[in-house]
Amino acid sequence: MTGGSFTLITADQFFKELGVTFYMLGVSLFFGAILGVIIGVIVVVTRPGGALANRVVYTVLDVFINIVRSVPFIILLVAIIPFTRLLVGTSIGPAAAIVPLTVSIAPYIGRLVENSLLEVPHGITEAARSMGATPLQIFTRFLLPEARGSLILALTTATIGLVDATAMAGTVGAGGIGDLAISYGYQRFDGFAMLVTVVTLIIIVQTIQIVGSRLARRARRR
Amino acid sequence: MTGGSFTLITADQFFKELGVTFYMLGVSLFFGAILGVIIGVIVVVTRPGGALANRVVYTVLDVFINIVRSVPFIILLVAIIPFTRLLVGTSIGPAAAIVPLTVSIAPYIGRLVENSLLEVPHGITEAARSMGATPLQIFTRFLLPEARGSLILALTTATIGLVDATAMAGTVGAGGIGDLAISYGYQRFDGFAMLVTVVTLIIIVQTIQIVGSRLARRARRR
Amino acid sequence: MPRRPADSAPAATPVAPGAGSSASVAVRFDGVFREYPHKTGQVSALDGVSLDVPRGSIFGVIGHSGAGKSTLVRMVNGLDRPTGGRVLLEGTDLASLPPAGLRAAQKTTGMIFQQFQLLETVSVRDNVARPLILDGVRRRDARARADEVLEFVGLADKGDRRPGELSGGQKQRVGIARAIVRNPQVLLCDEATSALDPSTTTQIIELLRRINATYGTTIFVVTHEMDVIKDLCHEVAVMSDGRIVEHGTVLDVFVRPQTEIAEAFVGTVVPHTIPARVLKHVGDGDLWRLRLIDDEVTSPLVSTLITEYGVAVNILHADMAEIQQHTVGHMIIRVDGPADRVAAAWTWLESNVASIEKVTTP
Amino acid sequence: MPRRPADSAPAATPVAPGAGSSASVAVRFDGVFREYPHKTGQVSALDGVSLDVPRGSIFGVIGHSGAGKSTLVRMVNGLDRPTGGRVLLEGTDLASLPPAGLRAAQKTTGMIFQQFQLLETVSVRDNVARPLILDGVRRRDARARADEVLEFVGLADKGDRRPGELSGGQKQRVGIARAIVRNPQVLLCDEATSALDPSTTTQIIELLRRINATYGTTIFVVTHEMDVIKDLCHEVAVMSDGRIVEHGTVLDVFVRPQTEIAEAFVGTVVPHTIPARVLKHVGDGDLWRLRLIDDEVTSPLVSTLITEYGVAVNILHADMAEIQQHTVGHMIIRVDGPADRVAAAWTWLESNVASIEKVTTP
Amino acid sequence: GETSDDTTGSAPETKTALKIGFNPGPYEDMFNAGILPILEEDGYTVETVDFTDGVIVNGALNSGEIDANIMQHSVYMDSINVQEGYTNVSLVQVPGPPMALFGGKKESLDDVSDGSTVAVPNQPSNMYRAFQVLVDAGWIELSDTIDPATASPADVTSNPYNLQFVTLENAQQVPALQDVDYDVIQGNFVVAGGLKLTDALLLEDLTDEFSVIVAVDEKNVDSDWAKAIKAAYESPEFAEYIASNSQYDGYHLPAALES
Ligand SMILES: Nc1ncnc2c1ncn2[C@@H]1O[C@H](COP(=O)(O)OP(=O)(O)OP(=O)(O)O)[C@@H](O)[C@H]1O
Ligand SMILES: Nc1ncnc2c1ncn2[C@@H]1O[C@H](COP(=O)(O)OP(=O)(O)OP(=O)(O)O)[C@@H](O)[C@H]1O
Ligand code: MET
Ligand SMILES: [Mg+2]
Ligand SMILES: [Mg+2]
Repeated sequence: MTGGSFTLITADQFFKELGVTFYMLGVSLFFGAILGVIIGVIVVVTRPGGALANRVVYTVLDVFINIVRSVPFIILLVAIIPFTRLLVGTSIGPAAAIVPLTVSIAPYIGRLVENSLLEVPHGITEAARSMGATPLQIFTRFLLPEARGSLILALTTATIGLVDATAMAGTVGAGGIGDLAISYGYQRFDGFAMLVTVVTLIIIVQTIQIVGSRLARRARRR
Repeated sequence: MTGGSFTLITADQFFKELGVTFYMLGVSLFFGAILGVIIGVIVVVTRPGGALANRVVYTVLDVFINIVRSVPFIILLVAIIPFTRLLVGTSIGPAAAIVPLTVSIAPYIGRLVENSLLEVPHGITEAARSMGATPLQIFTRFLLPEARGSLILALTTATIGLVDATAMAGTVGAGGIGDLAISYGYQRFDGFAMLVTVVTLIIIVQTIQIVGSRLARRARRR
Repeated sequence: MPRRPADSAPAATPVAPGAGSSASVAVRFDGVFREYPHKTGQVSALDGVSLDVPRGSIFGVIGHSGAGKSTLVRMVNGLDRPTGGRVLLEGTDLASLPPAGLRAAQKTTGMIFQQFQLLETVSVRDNVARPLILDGVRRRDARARADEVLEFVGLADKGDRRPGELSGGQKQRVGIARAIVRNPQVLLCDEATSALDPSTTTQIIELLRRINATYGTTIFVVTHEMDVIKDLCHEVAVMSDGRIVEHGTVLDVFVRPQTEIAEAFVGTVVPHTIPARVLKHVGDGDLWRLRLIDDEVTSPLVSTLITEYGVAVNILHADMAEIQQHTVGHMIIRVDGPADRVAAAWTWLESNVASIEKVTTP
Repeated sequence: MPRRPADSAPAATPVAPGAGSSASVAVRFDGVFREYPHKTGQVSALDGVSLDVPRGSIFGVIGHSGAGKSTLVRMVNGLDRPTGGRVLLEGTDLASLPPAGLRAAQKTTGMIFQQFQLLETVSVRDNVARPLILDGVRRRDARARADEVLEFVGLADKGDRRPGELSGGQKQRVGIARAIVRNPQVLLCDEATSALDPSTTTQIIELLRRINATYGTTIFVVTHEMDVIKDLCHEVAVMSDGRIVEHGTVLDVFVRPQTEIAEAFVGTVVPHTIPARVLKHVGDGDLWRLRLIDDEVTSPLVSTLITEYGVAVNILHADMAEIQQHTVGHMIIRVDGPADRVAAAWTWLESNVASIEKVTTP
Repeated sequence: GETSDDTTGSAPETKTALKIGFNPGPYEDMFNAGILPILEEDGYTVETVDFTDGVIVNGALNSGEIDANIMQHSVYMDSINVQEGYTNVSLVQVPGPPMALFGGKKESLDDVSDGSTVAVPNQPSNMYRAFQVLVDAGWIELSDTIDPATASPADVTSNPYNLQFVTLENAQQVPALQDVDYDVIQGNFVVAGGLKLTDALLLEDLTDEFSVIVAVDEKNVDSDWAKAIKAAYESPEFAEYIASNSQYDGYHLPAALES
């Protein structure tokens, strides 16, 4: 700023970081959602009274979800550095940020998926069973369509949580809009950068929510 | 402490910070839940097609939720310092941390409450309306009992998110177990402190989840 | 085409007192339309329904699946709104009321839902007590009253259960109990007995009749079961494709159905088709079809024909039904004998039975 | 107390071929118990049910609300498991099967649910196609087949709708379509027609009969509507409080109900009680109650009594019903005349009708 | 004096209960072990408050919610004073470790090559210091207008090796060491992270302006308790404590302590 320049960040930098945010968001959401849905489904089917009730698998997964969710993100990020390095070869940069982001979001999505699936009326599962559907089919052909609306809302909620988490990913040099907000807006007191980045974040979140709500409403339409 | 001591933290310190965590968690959950439920209910009843459909109120609240949820916690914390000071007379310490924690958790709970309430079958609302129930009664006497299971799970999810957020509250000198994990485990590379605090956090989260799941299962029993 | 009670057959019409005068109308449908937007153009669930439900009457609406019955009944307590026309409950257009007014109006009604709509997480007792709780009745009193009503519907021992632990018919009875717990002025029944076995149905019908008689409750019944109409209702309207195609006293519609669809429904109680077994005999001689009402049913018609008119009579088909306080009989007989005697028998019957016609191959 | 077809009345029992031999049993209930734990002790939904459902038959179970019918039918495809005894589907104890085996067994069955259980977020067509999709049938083919079946149940034009846009009866027909889309070997119907009007019911019954005749599908029907039993079933079992209290061919049970409860159900089709109207005449002379089967119904009984035995006959009550391929009649007549002629008439009737008894004040 | 505080109501001259803010790390440990005993002897009681952030801790100081903080150098403090209009001033300098340039994937300064990655702190004033170390190494040149309060990679005017800067949270720099070619780590994290300052390839020439200070509000500079803190940091007991603990090897000592 010094020399009286209006702001510390350039348009180029802004758009680059915006790209980084979308990259981190997109990739970690993609993997997080896949893992999360798998986790959620396994928890639902292995729970006591579920289609494939299995006390051990259920307890292990349930505890695993809780462990990951217990650990503050920044600590999780450090704790899994060896794993991150194994996976992407480095512990810094956007690619490295994706690993802890995914690891932290997947169990969260898993829990939300679990909650959604448990809301599907029991009769639907019964009808599916009466047709000889496999547990996988019960999920893909019955529970998934019926829970679609609430699943979309859950994913929306998770995605928004992820936007917040990407801001913290700045710690590993990953950058992104949230990091811009903290590094420039907050730490360097660049009011303009703060405004632009926060408004951008609000727009991103608002868009995700609007799209999510609309998709959910459509899916929910009966 | 210094020198070759095994860990940097003392048992006294640990228990004091544990108390601080419960204090922050309890108070902000209490206010956050009240505000969140109110927000969630208002969003549900004012949404298009709701019992008290009101485009303006709905849009304002919906956007407000998104704004609060868009802003990284650290920025939210700084942004509302004047408000915090107004409310609790100081901007530092556990009492001051409660304000941003509540402000950040309430809209989140609101969103989860909204999602839960939308899952209650439409017929229940119809039956309630046919009896001439007021919108408030529809909520307290019909939606709430029917959604209780999923509401409890939502609150559980939110509480666990709150545990995570209290760790960040260290920024304002609030302390707590999460801050201990970050200050000692993360910033001072104190492995033992890290282990103890993280295990404590896991136990807290696991307990919350177990209690939440059990209560939800009981509420859900049909 | 809807007929008024005026031209109904027997002397005493069992229609509620003062029917027809607008002052005593509990529910008035005034050219009601209900259209649903749909990809492939509009779907008309109600297509100009006009109907008066007299206060204190038990009024039935019957029609095939999809005729618009549920849609119609949901208009009465404002659960659905007409896209055209008006629905008046006790003279008030529900659409014109402010929310508080609408709620007050709804509280004077009770509704039994086709799909029960019970709270799954709450005991049966609390489900039934809920409307009272809404009115601010103390929990104790509400529960006591709920138990009373549960006893009425034969579920005295099920108060502590959750709906999920009940059979289909038991759930339906909980729905009935909930609808009547407030002693509503207008009781709306959407297939209130379709999940019930005959003897439970009979009990419920008895119960509804008692409510009607004791409290003067107007009961608006929507059903596909003609037996319910027969045993319970004073008046009946027949719906088809969103329209009222026939309307009259129950007896009237039973004895002289005007439309094919009404005939089909009546036929489920008093067969209107000629059994195949009987058709085999067409051509053997004259087949006559008689409809008898009340005393005609118990008078020795066949005996008279045989002994006084000297014809041979074979009863090919006979059945009877109790409709409201009346007996309706239906007979197909073969009459043989010299032409003049047969003719005389015909003439005599013509003035001694409600209707007589020759049966010809269809 | 359950009776075997052996002692059934008329010559040709319409029971499926080979009934009774274990090899031709589609479903066997072998001392089946189902208990629910409950705060106030155990609830017994099934209390030692033993029953054989012959392959290829249409087997009905009737009983009051809460008798255990739904519980029974849910045992057949393994949706529920006995807490005691065994249920054999085509000779296999479902409880003994590994999951994959159970699923294979379930695929040979189709089930119509009392509460429909449709996917709310999926079109009617896709609801019906779903079982085929599970089998790996290509989406196109599955949909084409679904449309075929929807046509069967009279919903050809509703394929694109969502269940929420259908009336209650339309939903039930979607459930029926879904259950038969795979041409199951055993079709399980839990109140498959209770939400339907009589003419739709008749169509569905026709449809079920056609399925049974064409594919030899065993149909296990649970219902509270005696009309369904009468028109559709070969055999019927009567349930009460979790027990089978009576069992026989439909005709058999209709003509000679053994238990009060069976009599009550039969009475909804062929009244068993004596109408009040008739009771007024008790004491005026001899009141006789006759039950007639088939030819007895169309024979000129009254004519014969009057002309050949010289007695005066007044038919106080008569009705007739078609049960399976048989006609069952029920008459109450008053016979007047000199004692010896009356006695002779009695004697003659005794050997010419299925049963005769004097009516006395109850 | 005229700057002494009379808004707190109680006489400031007799104030003995102090509230001091820290960022967790060596300065707090040093205070607790080396200074606190001296202050307690003088009759003071001290409550320490941990902040994990540098902005809020200065706001708390300026608003009187804490009496002093010990976690920053005067450059940083000044920059925040300017930004937020605070009136915090430096009371006394405390011993502190210098910034250190470590080799990660590369083992010596000579291995630097085109595109080498260099991790630097993401906080502006520490980034500024890190850049100064790189200038000392002869790897980059900086803009004349660079300001410690807002320094960013944009201030690097000459970068012949085309160094790739990775901006990390201070504590992250230790575990990230093996993922970058070079790592310029703030001294206290070097110490806390178990690295040895003596293993560094290059140490910062720590000037006074980047030495950590005890900051107080301007109006309290002359209070007794402020003087007591200042005296404690300049006392021989404290000098003895620093000298006798090997963990402070390599620390930059204020003039008063240099023996
Ligand atoms: N949301 C909707 N969208 C489109 N069409 C609808 C909707 N709801 C109902 N319908 C149609 O309106 C017509 C009337 O429905 P309604 O539920 O009133 O029938 P019903 O007479 O109660 O039939 P049932 O005896 O089967 O319950 C039906 O053809 C139905 O498909
Ligand atoms: N989960 C349960 N817990 C306790 N009791 C139950 C439970 N499910 C069913 N029952 C009881 O078991 C009995 C049999 O129920 P079932 O649903 O088989 O009756 P049904 O013959 O199908 O009746 P309906 O004709 O009313 O559908 C009922 O008395 C019911 O209350
Ligand atoms: N009572 C009449 C008779 O004896 C019969 C009526 S049967 C509907 O001829
Ligand atoms: Mg309906
Ligand atoms: Mg049932």
